[in-house]
Amino acid sequence: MEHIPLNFPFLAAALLVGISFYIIIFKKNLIKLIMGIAMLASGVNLFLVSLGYRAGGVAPIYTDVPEGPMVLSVPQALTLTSIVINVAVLALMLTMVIRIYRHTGSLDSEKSRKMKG
Amino acid sequence: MLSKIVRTVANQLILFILVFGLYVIAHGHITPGGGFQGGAVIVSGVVMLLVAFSSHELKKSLRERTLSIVESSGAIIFAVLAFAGIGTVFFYNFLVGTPIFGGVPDPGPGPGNIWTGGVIPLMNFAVGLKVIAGLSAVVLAIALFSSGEEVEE
Amino acid sequence: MDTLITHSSILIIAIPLLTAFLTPLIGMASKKARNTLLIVSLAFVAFLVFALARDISINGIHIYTLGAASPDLTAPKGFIVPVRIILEVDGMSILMGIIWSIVSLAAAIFSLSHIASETGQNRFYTLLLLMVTGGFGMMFTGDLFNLFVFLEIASISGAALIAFRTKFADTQEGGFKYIVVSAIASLMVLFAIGLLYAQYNLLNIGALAQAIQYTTPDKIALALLVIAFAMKLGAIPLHMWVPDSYAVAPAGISAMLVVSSQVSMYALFRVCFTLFGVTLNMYTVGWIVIILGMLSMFIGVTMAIPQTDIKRLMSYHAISQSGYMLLGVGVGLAVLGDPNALATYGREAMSGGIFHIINHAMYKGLLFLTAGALFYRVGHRDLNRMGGLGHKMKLTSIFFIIGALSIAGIPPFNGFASKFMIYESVYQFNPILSAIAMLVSLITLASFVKAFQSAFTGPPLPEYKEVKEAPKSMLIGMGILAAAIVFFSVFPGLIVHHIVDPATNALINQGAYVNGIMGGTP
Amino acid sequence: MRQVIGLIVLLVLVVFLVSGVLLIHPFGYPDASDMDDYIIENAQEETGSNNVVAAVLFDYRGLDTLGEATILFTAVTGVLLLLRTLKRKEESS
Repeated sequence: MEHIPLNFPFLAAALLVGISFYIIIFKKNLIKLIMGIAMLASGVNLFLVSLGYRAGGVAPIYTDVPEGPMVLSVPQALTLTSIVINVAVLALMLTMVIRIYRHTGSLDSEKSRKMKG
Repeated sequence: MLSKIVRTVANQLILFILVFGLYVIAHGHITPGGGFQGGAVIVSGVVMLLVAFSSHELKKSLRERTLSIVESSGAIIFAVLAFAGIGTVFFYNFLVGTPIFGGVPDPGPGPGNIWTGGVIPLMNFAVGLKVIAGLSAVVLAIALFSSGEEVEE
Repeated sequence: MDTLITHSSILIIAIPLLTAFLTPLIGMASKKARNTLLIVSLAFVAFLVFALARDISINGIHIYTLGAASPDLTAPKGFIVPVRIILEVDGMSILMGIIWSIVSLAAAIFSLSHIASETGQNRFYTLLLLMVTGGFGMMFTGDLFNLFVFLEIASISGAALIAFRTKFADTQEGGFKYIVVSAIASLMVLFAIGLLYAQYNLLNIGALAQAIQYTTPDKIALALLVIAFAMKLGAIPLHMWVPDSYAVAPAGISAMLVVSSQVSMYALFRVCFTLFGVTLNMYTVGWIVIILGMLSMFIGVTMAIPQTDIKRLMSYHAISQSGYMLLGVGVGLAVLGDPNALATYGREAMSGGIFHIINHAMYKGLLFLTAGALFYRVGHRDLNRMGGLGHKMKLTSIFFIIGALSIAGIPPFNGFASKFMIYESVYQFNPILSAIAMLVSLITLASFVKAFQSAFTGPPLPEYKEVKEAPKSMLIGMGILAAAIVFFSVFPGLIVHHIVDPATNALINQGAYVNGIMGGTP
Repeated sequence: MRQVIGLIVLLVLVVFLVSGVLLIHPFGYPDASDMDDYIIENAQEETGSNNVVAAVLFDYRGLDTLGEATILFTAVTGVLLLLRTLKRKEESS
């Protein structure tokens, strides 16, 4: 436990994930639910990308790079992949919400017919 | 449709956005960036046009059918480039050492050379094509749908 | 032929993918060419899967390193851990592959006439092929992050397909629920991958299994993975989305969604057995899986009884049946650390559970397809308003009987073979569990007798005078699955010996999986 | 009732996540980095790309990127499928 002060970025990511779980569990509005999922994605991405940081590191690109250790490159690639995936998921979710709104005239998950959870 | 000032400025700006986006795509293997990022830059230009002009105006020059075809072609080029390595192994970087993008930079920090990277710059282009067409199609379809028009088959 | 086998694992993933990219282009030119391409590519993939299965039964685990100088070069020369993505296909993966290839082929043929009158067919088939790709990718990959990517492909395309009939509100809700659940589950998987990556700097399942230390973050990662995959497979406390999504999807897609949930179950087993495996005492995890299974089995079937919507009824039965698989494999997991118990009944229970995965995919797929045929001819899914359809739709009712008898576990059908293996072996572990499983089976039978009676028997109703037998391609689709059921019923021993037992061994024998990756290096 | 269950689930999850992230390596000092060190050292020679992230994306983990592009394709196809018109065009045959 001696390294807690250094772990603030990880802690921030975990709390962001926690807040978004709060939104997902307790909010009834479908748009807010989607915002919760977007925040969850951001939290996970923040966690992933901060895993690869090395103190004093430079970007892993050899073109005119300054001296210093390079940060890990795989987490950056994973985060990039995950960001694009989440854009795709959000686009599809918003489309479905537009359709639901056209059908029921409501964005409330309690009011529309069977929506729960 | 917004005022004439906005439309004129948007008309001029789109050129610069296009050039910057293409630069980011083309230099993906030597500087930060790549197909996804450059594609997103260009799509932000498309969104600007969508705001400045109405979606109906934009539909005259960007048709969903065309965008669909371009997107499929981008995806096919990417997959075929991956397939082309199957002489050894799927996704094998078969262009390294050949005259086409085949240069290998000197190890360690250096100025960077555009003719390096094997299939990586080509894949960046394919992905860029795909992202531009795909995201534009999504944005355009949602804008058209909310103004009461549905996507044709 | 040898080259084809060497590259078969990636071809099985890449051919549906490339066909999916081509489908919108070809579909604009000609519908007939598009349909031919769809069927031909799926049939070719099925052929490759069987060829690969034969190769695996002879030569053992199949390894394919993407982008390396040769397919079996798992780690770069002079280096100890794998750097690239590796596909690793063992007995368990190929079992799922066989199921997925049969069901997807049947569903695609069925859909040809099922959606013939709707718009947006090009995009429908594109998404169907992408879903096939996602499923195969999840089964064959040996890399955790790659598993996440393919999980997302399968779930996004599945969600869009559920919402295919946009003129009904409930389809949109079903699709939305499915995508929300998938998004949350896959982000939890990603967080767990991050925790594992942070400690070991590895993403390959085999290499991770060797390196794992069983620290507290590892346990948390295991918990997150189990919750996420339980959510995706629809085990009971997290099942709310299952009936809403399965019931509203086009019938062919419902059949594929069943298997897609089972692929999540495969991922759960892969994580529990291969990734964590013998490194920790699996007794607790095993009991958690057993309890999830018992709850799913019992609550699923009780909620199925009052349903009047034929596809909702079947969806609840799907939850209930997945309980049997969790029970069988959970017992195996609980006794994994005890070689004696494993030999006497644990292995048998696992084989029963795994055999049930095959059987359930076939009969539940068939039942969903018959429900789709009824919907196609009748226009609604309400059992109370149906009746006397057996006179008009003779073949469909025969297919329904085959599926219903099989799901209820009536001898000599294949459902009986696998359920009997589960009863017998679980009885030695804990008699009460076995008794509950038998009771659930009886209730299932009662429920399906009721459904059959209200849909097919009775005098022909006047409003269904125009109803005809289902179109030919739908009959072929159902026929493929019915033939598979009959085949499995006639030769259960053959299937257990050649397909199920290797899968059980693959799950138990963690060392073989690890050796496949790390074997070449000291 | 639902609120209480939700709160318990939330608390359990948050405790899991926070304790998980506090027990891994300190920020900026990764425990193990064999795979990444190998990639950083050899990416230039093996792929010819100065950008190591691009080398990881398109060479070492190419299948992930193909999957990612596929997901984008899937989502675009899905959006266009859901927003399609239900009226048929006159068949021109």
